[in-house]
Amino acid sequence: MSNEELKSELVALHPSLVFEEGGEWLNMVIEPSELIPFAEKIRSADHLFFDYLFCLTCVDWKTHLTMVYHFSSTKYRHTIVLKSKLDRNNPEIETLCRIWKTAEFHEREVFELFGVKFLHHPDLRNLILPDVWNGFPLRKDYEDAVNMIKL
Amino acid sequence: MFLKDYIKDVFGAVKSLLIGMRRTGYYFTHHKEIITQQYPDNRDTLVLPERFRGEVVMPHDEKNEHRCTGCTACELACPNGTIKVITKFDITPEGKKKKAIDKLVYHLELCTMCNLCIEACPSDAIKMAQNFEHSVFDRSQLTKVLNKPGSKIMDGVE
Amino acid sequence: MIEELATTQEGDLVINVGPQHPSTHGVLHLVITMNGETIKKVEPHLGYIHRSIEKMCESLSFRQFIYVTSRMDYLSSHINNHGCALCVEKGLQIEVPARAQVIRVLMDELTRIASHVLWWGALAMDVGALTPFFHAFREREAINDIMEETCGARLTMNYMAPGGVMFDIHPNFQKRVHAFIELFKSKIDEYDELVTDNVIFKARMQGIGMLSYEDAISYGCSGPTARGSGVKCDIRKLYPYEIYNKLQFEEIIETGCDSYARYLVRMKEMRQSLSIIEQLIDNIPEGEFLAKTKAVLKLPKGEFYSKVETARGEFGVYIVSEGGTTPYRIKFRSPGFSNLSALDHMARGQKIGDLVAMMGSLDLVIPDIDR
Amino acid sequence: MWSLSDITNSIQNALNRAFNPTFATLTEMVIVGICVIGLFAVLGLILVIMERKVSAYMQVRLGPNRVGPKGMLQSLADTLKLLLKEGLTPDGADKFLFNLAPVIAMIAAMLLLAPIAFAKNFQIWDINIGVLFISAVSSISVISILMAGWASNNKYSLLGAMRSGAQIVSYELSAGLSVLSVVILVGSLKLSDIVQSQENGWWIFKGHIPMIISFVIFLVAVTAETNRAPFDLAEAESELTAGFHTEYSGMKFALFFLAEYVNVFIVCGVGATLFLGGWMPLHIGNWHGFNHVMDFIPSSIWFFGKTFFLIFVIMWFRWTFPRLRIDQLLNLEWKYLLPISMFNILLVTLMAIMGWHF
Repeated sequence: MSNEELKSELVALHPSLVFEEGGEWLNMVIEPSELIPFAEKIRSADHLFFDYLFCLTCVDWKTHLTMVYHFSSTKYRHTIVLKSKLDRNNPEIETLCRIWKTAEFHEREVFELFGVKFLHHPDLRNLILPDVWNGFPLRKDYEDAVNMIKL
Repeated sequence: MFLKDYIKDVFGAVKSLLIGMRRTGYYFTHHKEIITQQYPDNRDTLVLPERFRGEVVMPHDEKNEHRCTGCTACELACPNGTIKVITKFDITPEGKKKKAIDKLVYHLELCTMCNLCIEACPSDAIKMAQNFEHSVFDRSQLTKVLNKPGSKIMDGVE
Repeated sequence: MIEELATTQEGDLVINVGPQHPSTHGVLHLVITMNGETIKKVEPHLGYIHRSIEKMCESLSFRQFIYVTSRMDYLSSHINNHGCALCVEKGLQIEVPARAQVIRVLMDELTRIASHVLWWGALAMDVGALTPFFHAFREREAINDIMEETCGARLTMNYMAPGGVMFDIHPNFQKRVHAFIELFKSKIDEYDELVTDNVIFKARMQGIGMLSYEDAISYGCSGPTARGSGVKCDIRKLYPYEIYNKLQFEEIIETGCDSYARYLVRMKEMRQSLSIIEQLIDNIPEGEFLAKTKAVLKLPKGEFYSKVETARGEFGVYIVSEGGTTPYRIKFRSPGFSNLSALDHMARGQKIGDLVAMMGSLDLVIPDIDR
Repeated sequence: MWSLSDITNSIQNALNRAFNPTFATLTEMVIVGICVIGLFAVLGLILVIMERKVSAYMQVRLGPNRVGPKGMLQSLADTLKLLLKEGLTPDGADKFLFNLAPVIAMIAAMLLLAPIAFAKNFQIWDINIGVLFISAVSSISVISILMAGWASNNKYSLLGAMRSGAQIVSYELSAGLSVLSVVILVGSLKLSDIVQSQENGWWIFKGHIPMIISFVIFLVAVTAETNRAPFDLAEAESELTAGFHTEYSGMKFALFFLAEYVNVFIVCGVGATLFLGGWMPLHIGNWHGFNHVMDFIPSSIWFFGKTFFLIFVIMWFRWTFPRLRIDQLLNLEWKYLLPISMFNILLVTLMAIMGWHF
């Protein structure tokens, strides 16, 4: 399915999507609160069938955090990029682990490195960092006098 | 039927094991296949390919001259801050001030041998050497000054 | 069954496998809850060699960051570099010369064989056969020598440059690769004799570590791990980069879903890689090996994602650029991290000896997981 | 001709002339004890270097080649290192049992040397239940392993020990049954009788296919009993780091190590005695010239040659095969080896009754 067709299909599914220009794949922004219903729809809809969540990450834009999800379909081979803007001071979003199990580890990684709280995550603990760790290393304003080497 | 499968199982298993034993037995009896290199003993005959990246060196000619102009291109290219170029101003015979290197400090302990500094150098002043035996007892010995004391820039290199 | 196993009861044995353990191939730390010898839960604790490469790359230029990625999946370092170079080239819209493309693919496939050979030896060692490990290193050494001659290093090759490769191939390259092809063709049959057909090995691998088609997709598995479960996911076929769409090779799919299927996928992939090398080695086109690029690379504002097939699976590079000389945010989608997440699911209800074989069949490289 | 039995006889005569019989016997015992300990040390050294060289050649390496000529003194240097190392006892370990376990492993291995016929008329104790004695004493070694695993206060050790318990107890059965097939044919448990019965041909040749089957089963079962790969589940390096001796270091570890190798020597010696004729030279039917030449080779060389051949085969197994899983190991015993050896023993009995063997 080409990006244009995909776009019309997705708009039909969820009219309030905001599309972004640029990139080889379709980029769209969704409200955090609408993530789960939308994700369930694109996972289960037969003509979309986004069953493969191959990249889940977060970007710190200094004013807000953006969750970035890359979905593709093993059946139709189309790919979309879903983004969701979060409040930087209290980032919270629903977990996707119930739909894509791979999200469990990736969300734990994002949780400790960016401080995003994933609601209803089964096991939201630090995966990479020690259990007692202050700050979120991948945020832009993170400073660590001990572990960061400035050249 | 069950008995037949059972016996077939046993024989197939024994056969696969014997094939494996034949292979190891072959190597046990054929010592020519041994590929061990006796490293410290064969140091004299050890030849490393000329592209092997062991450490950064600055070649000097017999007049103790090098080609480095002190442009800091290598310092900028380095991902790890391995190279520090300390410059000074020489007075040329005509009485002009000219920028030249005082020291080119190379931190071998930080170097990842990525070759970017050599690619970046506009005057081919530095190159990779094939030495790979870098172990020292004191870390400070890994910080090297690449230009030899008293060395000058070669004529004609700008 | 799975639910029943998930609950910890009194009398369960909690064992720390790692960070120093002979079969975790690095510093992976697994906390295993067991009932006798049966595993109830596997909980990975990561980060022992987390260097935060993603953060490091934010302060490096687009030329420099490529070489840091060699240190992630050190067994397919060249393919990691390839992924990064592709992403930069995508952003700058650099056309890579045909010669460079062929050299890149050749090196990729050599790296893949080297990685799979090492995996084969390590897996055999995990299930208790020590001899294959040394035999594997013998062939790996031949590849390393080729790499050393052309790229200048054996493990972290740093041969890739945005727009091509750093230097041209060594004059001996073709000759030595031909010699290697001859050598490897005979040795790979020995591998089958020694390990693949061995009845004990089969008993250890077959029916162990089941990962169904649906689960493989849901856990985001890729590479041989997913292909062992029947998922078509070879990036070289599905999203061809460089000259892969012009080559004749098969995507290996096994439907056994067990450790043995994953094993077979990798064994067959080695033969496929060998055939790719055979197709290319005499057909390296003449021409430039490096496209002309600016001294300072500046990616335009935007987001770029490129993916390559490493020896372990899909390696993705996601660059967010603000138009400067350094990436604003960079994310490496490493195959090992997703593959590891399926370990708990696979291991439940199996024996501890199987866990080791399963980890071997996943081909985990710890720096790839920790980054 | 100069032989080991002549040396022992002359020593005995000299002692009996010099002292009264009681004191002579005591002195003999001391000498034998010292000899056994010496044999132990020498065997340990030889077998370790042999294993390292065998593994090296199979793995296309050179193996140890620094200490002594061709590295032959490597194991001596290793022993020295182990002697000088500190023997650590982990915190929380049962100190008494922890220190006792390696000693028991050694004692069990030493006791087994008693009934073995090393050469013609050269045997420490020709006990009339020799075969039974060997199978009884060899099961003691499992106690030391269980003790070591339990006392170490380490979960890996415990798992290894428990595996070893299950393994040795079950493999004892098929080892016993295959030994029994020889006993049925000979009609005696005494090792000297068993050797004597093979004067005109070894049992493996005389006994048709059933004896070959029981020989193979014996070899597999003793490999498992001595915890050697592919049955080294008690150690299982890649799973349990080092199994029951994870926490041992220094000389205590060396004792376990030594006991393992001496056990291998003993089971191979028993195998050589039962199936390959012990110290009996190779005789073929009516080839009198050939038989005569074979008789010139000293009996001790025959015995050690056969034993070391079997040891080599067991090492060959170790460096070729992957390890089995614990349930597969028990399956192999209960579903394959035991039924086959039971059926085999029926055949052997039939053969013995009908006198079909040569």
